[in-house]
Amino acid sequence: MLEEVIIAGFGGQGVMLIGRLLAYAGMLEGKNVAWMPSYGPEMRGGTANCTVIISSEEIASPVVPYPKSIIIMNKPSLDKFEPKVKKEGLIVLNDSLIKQKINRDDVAVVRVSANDIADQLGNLRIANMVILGAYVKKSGVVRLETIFKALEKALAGRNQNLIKINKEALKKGAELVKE
Amino acid sequence: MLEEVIIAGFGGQGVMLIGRLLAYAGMLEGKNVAWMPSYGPEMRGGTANCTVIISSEEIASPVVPYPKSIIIMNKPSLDKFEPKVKKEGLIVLNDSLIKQKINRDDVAVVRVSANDIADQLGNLRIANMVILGAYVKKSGVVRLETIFKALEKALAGRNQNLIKINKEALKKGAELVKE
Amino acid sequence: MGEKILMKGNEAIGEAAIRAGCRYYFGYPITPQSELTAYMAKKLLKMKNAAFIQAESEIAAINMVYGAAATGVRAMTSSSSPGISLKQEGISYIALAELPCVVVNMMRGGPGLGDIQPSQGDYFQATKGGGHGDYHLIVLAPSSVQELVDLTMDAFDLADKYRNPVMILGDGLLGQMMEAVEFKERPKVDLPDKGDWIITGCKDREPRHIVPFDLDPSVLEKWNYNLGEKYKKIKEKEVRYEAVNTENAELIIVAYGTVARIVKTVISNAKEEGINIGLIRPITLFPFPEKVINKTADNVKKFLVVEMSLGQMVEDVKLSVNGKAEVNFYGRAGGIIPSPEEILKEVKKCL
Amino acid sequence: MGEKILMKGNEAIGEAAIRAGCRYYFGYPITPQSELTAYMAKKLLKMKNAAFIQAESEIAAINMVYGAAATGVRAMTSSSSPGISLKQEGISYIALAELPCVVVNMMRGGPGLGDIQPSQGDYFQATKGGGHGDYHLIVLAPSSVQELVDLTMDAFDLADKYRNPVMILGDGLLGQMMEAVEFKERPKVDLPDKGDWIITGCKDREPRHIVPFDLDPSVLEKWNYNLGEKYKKIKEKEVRYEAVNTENAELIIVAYGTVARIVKTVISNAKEEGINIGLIRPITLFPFPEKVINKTADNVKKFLVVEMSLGQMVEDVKLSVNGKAEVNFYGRAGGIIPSPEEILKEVKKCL
Amino acid sequence: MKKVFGRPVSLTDVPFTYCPGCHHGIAHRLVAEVLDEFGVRENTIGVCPVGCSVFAYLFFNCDMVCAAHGRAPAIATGIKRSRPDSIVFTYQGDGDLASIGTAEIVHAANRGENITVIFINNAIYGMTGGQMAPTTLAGQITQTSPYGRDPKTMGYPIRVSEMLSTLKGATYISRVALNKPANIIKAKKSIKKAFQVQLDRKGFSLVEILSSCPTNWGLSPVEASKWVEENMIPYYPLGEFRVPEEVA
Amino acid sequence: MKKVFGRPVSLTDVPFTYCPGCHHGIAHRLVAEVLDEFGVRENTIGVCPVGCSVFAYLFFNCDMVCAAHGRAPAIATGIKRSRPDSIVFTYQGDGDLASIGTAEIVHAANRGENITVIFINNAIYGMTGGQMAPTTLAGQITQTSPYGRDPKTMGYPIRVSEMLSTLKGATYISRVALNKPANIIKAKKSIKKAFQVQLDRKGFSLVEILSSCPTNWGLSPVEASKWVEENMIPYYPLGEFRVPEEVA
Amino acid sequence: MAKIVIDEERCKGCELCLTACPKHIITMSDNFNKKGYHPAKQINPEECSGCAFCAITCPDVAIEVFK
Amino acid sequence: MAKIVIDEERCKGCELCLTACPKHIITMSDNFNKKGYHPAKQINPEECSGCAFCAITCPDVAIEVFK
Ligand SMILES: Cc1ncc(C[n+]2csc(CCOP(=O)(O)OP(=O)(O)O)c2C)c(N)n1
Ligand SMILES: Cc1ncc(C[n+]2csc(CCOP(=O)(O)OP(=O)(O)O)c2C)c(N)n1
Ligand code: SF4
Ligand code: SF4
Ligand code: SF4
Ligand code: SF4
Ligand code: SF4
Ligand code: SF4
Ligand SMILES: [Mg+2]
Ligand SMILES: [Mg+2]
Repeated sequence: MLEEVIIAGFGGQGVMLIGRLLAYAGMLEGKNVAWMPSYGPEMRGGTANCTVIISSEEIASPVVPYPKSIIIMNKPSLDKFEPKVKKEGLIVLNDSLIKQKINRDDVAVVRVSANDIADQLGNLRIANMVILGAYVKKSGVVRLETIFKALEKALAGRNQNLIKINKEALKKGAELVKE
Repeated sequence: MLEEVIIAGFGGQGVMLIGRLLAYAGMLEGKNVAWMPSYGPEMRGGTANCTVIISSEEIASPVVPYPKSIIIMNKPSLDKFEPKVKKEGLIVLNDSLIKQKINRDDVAVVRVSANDIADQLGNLRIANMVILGAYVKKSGVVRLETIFKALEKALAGRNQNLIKINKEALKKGAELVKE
Repeated sequence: MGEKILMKGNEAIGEAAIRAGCRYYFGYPITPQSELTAYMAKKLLKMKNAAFIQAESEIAAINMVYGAAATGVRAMTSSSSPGISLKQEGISYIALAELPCVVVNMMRGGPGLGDIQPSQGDYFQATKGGGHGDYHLIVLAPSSVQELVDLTMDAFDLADKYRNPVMILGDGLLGQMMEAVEFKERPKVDLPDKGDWIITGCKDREPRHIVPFDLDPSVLEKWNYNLGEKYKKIKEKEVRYEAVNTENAELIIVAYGTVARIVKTVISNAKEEGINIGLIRPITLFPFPEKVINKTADNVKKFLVVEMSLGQMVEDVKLSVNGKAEVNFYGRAGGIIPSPEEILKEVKKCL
Repeated sequence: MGEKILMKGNEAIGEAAIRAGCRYYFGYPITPQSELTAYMAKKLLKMKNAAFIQAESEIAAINMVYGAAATGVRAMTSSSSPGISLKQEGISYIALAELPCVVVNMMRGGPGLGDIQPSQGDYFQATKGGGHGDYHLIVLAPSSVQELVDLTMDAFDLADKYRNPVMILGDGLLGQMMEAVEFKERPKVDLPDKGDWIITGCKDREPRHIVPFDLDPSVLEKWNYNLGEKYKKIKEKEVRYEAVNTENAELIIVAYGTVARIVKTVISNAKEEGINIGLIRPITLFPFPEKVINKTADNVKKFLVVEMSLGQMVEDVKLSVNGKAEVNFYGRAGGIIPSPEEILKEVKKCL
Repeated sequence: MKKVFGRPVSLTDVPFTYCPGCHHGIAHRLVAEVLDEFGVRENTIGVCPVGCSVFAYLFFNCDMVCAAHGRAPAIATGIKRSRPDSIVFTYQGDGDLASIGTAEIVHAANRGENITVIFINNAIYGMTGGQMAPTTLAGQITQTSPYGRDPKTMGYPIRVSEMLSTLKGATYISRVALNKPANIIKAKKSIKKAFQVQLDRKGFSLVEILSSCPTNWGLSPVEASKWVEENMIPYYPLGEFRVPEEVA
Repeated sequence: MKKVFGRPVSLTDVPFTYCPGCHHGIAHRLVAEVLDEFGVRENTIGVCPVGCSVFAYLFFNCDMVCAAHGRAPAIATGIKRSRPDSIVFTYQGDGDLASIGTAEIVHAANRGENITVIFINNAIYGMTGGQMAPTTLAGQITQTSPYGRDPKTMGYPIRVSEMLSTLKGATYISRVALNKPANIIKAKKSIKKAFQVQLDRKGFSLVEILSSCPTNWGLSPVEASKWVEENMIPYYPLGEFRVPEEVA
Repeated sequence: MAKIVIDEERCKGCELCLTACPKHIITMSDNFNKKGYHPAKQINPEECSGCAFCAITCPDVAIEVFK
Repeated sequence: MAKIVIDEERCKGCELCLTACPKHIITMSDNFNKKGYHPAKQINPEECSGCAFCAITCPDVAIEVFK
């Protein structure tokens, strides 16, 4: 198996973190993984994105011009990456901030009101977890439980409450995706 | 014609200057010339030397491991360069400071009491001119008058007396050499 | 050990260095390697008999390495392209002083301030000697985070073995990306004892000097010849490369580091189109895997060198091939990473 | 003009630069080129619209050159090996900024502090790019004081013509020796007007920027490709070399600078012994006289490269010959000048 | 009604790329206003550093050159010596000026180069993501002082203005802050004096500007301005350290 | 009779390569005497600069490393950090320390590196044949100030001790001279204090030594010593600029 | 009589003008601008003295003042 | 009673000891040493106080003092 996903959004939306969690989970499930950020001062205020590759084979090129999936947290990122998704690919997007229609009819689309749900859960900063939950469920690339494990590792030593609410958000996101 | 001469002595003895005068004179007589100093901190207190090449042809290598002539102002320099003079070459040395015998019998030797003569002329610092005069006369590589011209150029703007006494020394040196 | 950890390349270098016994790090921040500096700060500032200094400049940093290495400890500095240029004088000193140390260059787009994207524009500088005089670094070119780890550890051993500075030549992509890495138990290596040359105070022995000059050129020449002998030995013993699918290939791509990874994708894409190509990936850039390339050129008549530069390693490939086969070049510059698609197109042009 | 003057090489460079219109010199003392710095002090400090600064370091000096060149004046710096290493970052900036200037390197024995005797150990640094990124200097290699004069003047023209830094690559011997030189009347050369890029204050026009970076790698790549195009043009148009006795030679020596002079003695000594050898002397090291060497290799099957290094230019000769002939090497290192005798011995070994 | 405050002509229209609340923007505007007021924009050449203000060339509406990290004073020297009638200024951060560029600033000041230096002291390396600067306060946490700057091993924060004031060639040296309107008004006056010194050909002038970096300090812009007041100003006293008689 | 003055053990037997009358030799001896008196020769690592004293490794009877020009403080830092119990000193000229090595000395001082710096201010570049140093006096003629140092374009001579004394990390800073016995005795005391500071792990110490260069000043050794008295000391006041309480 | 004009698209919502205004008549808008910031806005404009403290404090030169 | 010993071969004839001696009992020899310098020599040794001013001034550590 080979999954190549790009995760993109504004600077503070936590796209790097969910990319890392995803990669980490892939690793925990015994896959080869690579996580590759965009970097540089453009991050400042602008948009940020990262690429995650999960594969049962050795990962050759870590640069993914045409991803299979994209997880999109804001509008400029959608404009940038929508045309690049491979045929039969997947777009998971943050419905709370992106109102526009998807022009592609050759891809699956999942719209998640991530901000709104996060808000309901009491913490706007976990919108990223909501959308990750949805993506994980839809793509099936790793199990949600493995993401939990990854989360526990990543937040080890932090407030237990924080871990709890993050898991909550992941679950909520996953639940939104119809089987 | 091709003359390759190394001029060597203590730091303050003016060997660089007479080398330059010689080269300059060669140039005035329409020859190709090169002047090449030893350089570096070894000059300090130690010995200094320069190589002068005067040639009717283009000068190829400016490095002269085996000179045709040497002009020697002190003992360490003699030790260093005596063995290197070419067969049938010329050694002009400062008899005032070097008492030792020359071991070579395949070269011409001119001994000049340069310091003593300079002292007589009233200026120890012109010992170098005395020995240059002797060398020029003996080797015939340039004319003494051309050295005078070179001297005038080199000391242009300086005290006329200085030029005069230098010329005096050159002449004295030349006179010592038997025809 | 044995456990897999997900790590950024830059941090993996740091961890590998520490596990290799490096306790002395001197650096100056620059993108895209700053995480390495930060990692060393985080770790070394908590350790005993260790030092982390953010130096006032890259020049100070390399000279601090010089000082520390002279006392026999494992010392390291890192930077990216412009900062590495500033270290050239210091590197040249260290090379003549024959001090073991590790210098990391996570290359970015140049020349000048350039940009901060991955590049391979410093190949010449690393392999031919960006500083003055006749000297060489041992240059290692990792192409994955795991290899960053392994080669960093090797780097310290090689440095000690040959008393020579070793450069890890990576790029922004390798530094920034995360992959799973394992810090393997390493077999003990026999390394020469440093006791007979390090500077520790002259108790119970004659004073020692580390003096990278001698105004007598005949002495300096002898030192140079000794260096030359050392490089010859390194060339004989330390060449490393990876060969992929080189048998019966119609064309061999030569590429290192990040580009070599991409070429692996190209090889499988090509295979799907029925094109059989291979890869020789130099892992040591100095010593360069000259012999294997030369030998391969007996059978394969076409080479394509791909670099993230306007063409630098291609010269070493040509020198290795020595006219026996056609050597083509494809390069992207200024921080652009070539895509598998464009490389395949280039391959087809050559065939 | 027309008159012959006896001058030290270092001073001759200074005088030539001033006659070429250079009024801005920034340098830092180092043996064996300090006479050049002193000469510029003596002359420029007495001139109007001129500046001499003994900079606080070689780094400051090259950056002062950067600033001055940006305003359109002819500017120069000079140093010797270790000091040139320190200038590498600045040179890389100037190369991308495409500012014309002249950098003199009177090479000495390396690596490290080395010694102060003549050497050619910085060939790689000069020609392959000691700094980071893909760039090239135009590198001129004089072999007499007269040529120091002529090439220094040419250097400023070439710099302006291509908006590229030009390096005069001499050595301690050329700098220290005196020969008779003539400052010839030079034909006027047509040089591009600088009016459209220099930084002078934006009166009556839009502001201009000299900015050797662009964080967008696609822009930076374009700049790199433009540089590449420029270098191609330079390679086509500006190659210079001297060929001596290359017809019917049994062997061709390739040598530059000081060594080439010595080789001329070797040629005549060899002739006396009935050995017929020739010399190709690259005058431009970048662009390298690749074609003539390649063509010569059709007829002559033996080459001997002689350098005052452990072997650097020999790589360019091999690349030029491309396997068509045997390329041998003889080098002395650390500041030792090879004698005609030993070179002839080497020639005989090859035959 | 007429406009009593607007965008100076010496700024381009390009929006700043600085983070929200970053004082770099205020400093830019003050310099631009001074150029406007002296009417010298068209005769000015600025040198930007490597640091967050590497993009200053996009914002200043005059000829600009980008320097290598730390070398702006040397480049400005080259420019000024070849164009003594141009107004030349550098704009440098504390990493640029007080760390890698120490030699260049000390010697430009000492030579009395007739240039003006705008020195942004924000106690951090902004551009590269928050490493320790020579001016980082004792105890301050940064990427490279993760347990707080320990003066014992990392040194005390350098007071650059005081250090440079020991040099005879430095004609005008002052330290100002931008954390509140009163200080901003004083800062402007000081910058104006600095350029006046240059216009009068009196030598080297430098204004050290205490400045915020909300992003890398991990504070909101308002908190960051407060941090300048409460932590920086006590350690870095404001005022003029060297003044030529006629300007004083 | 017993020997009351002789060659210190911390000097080798090798005759100095310095010119006749050059004060470098006196400075060497004083440092060696101090090492003897503290009994630390066998635990000392010296760093020599590039300059006339590049040969110091031949003369000091202890482990020595030769630095790149100006970088001795950085090298000493690398040594001291990896061997905090060793005594580490640098020996540097004014070109080395105050020109190309400005950044390194400022930051070593500021970090409070626990090393001792012996700084030979002879107002000239000795090794390279007499070019202007940052400390060359106004009006002084050198190879690169052939018409005399003009402070307007070349700057005033830098008072390094005063400049470094503005740095909190600098624990002990003094200026001494070697032109007459009384001053030599004081110089020795000062050098001893400097090493004492290091032995006590109190931080950075530096002794600036006004020193002669008869060769490049074009004076006899006796005249040169007089020149130090008449020209250098008036501009470079002797004394202690920073003293830790306990050593004062 | 005085007036300020805030360029909403230049504003980065840093709130420095808000703390600078002696009359406390600047607040943050609930809307986002194109860059995703909540821009500043003036309330009770009639109280504005035209002192320009807001404008001189704005790092993004987003405020003009008229009098 | 005091005594000094001058190592003639180390001496470079700089004359600094001569000016340093409060008793004016050092002068320069007419002989050359091997390096070509006129070395210093003591006259009237009985006047020597052993103050060692000569020795501490000697840049070449050529003087030993006994007391
Ligand atoms: C030679 C070199 N070293 C390091 C860097 C990386 N670098 C870029 S900006 C910077 C420091 C920025 O800090 P500062 O000067 O304080 O400016 P700020 O961003 O805080 O305004 C560094 C280290 C570089 N570009 N070049
Ligand atoms: C990078 C570099 N630049 C320049 C030099 C040449 N150089 C050698 S010593 C020296 C200056 C010596 O002067 P100083 O430091 O005052 O020592 P002194 O000889 O006066 O004791 C210089 C410029 C060098 N060796 N390396
Ligand atoms: S990183 Fe700091 S200094 Fe840089 S723009 Fe942002 S707030 Fe300003
Ligand atoms: S040149 Fe000057 S500093 Fe150097 S040894 Fe001679 S007198 Fe001393
Ligand atoms: S001009 Fe003054 S009163 Fe009016 S909004 Fe701005 S700060 Fe407030
Ligand atoms: S100060 Fe400027 S940028 Fe900040 S909130 Fe006010 S108007 Fe917006
Ligand atoms: S010890 Fe004193 S009195 Fe005796 S010779 Fe020396 S200086 Fe003169
Ligand atoms: S001071 Fe020393 S070197 Fe100088 S003359 Fe006296 S004994 Fe000789
Ligand atoms: Mg900063
Ligand atoms: Mg000096």
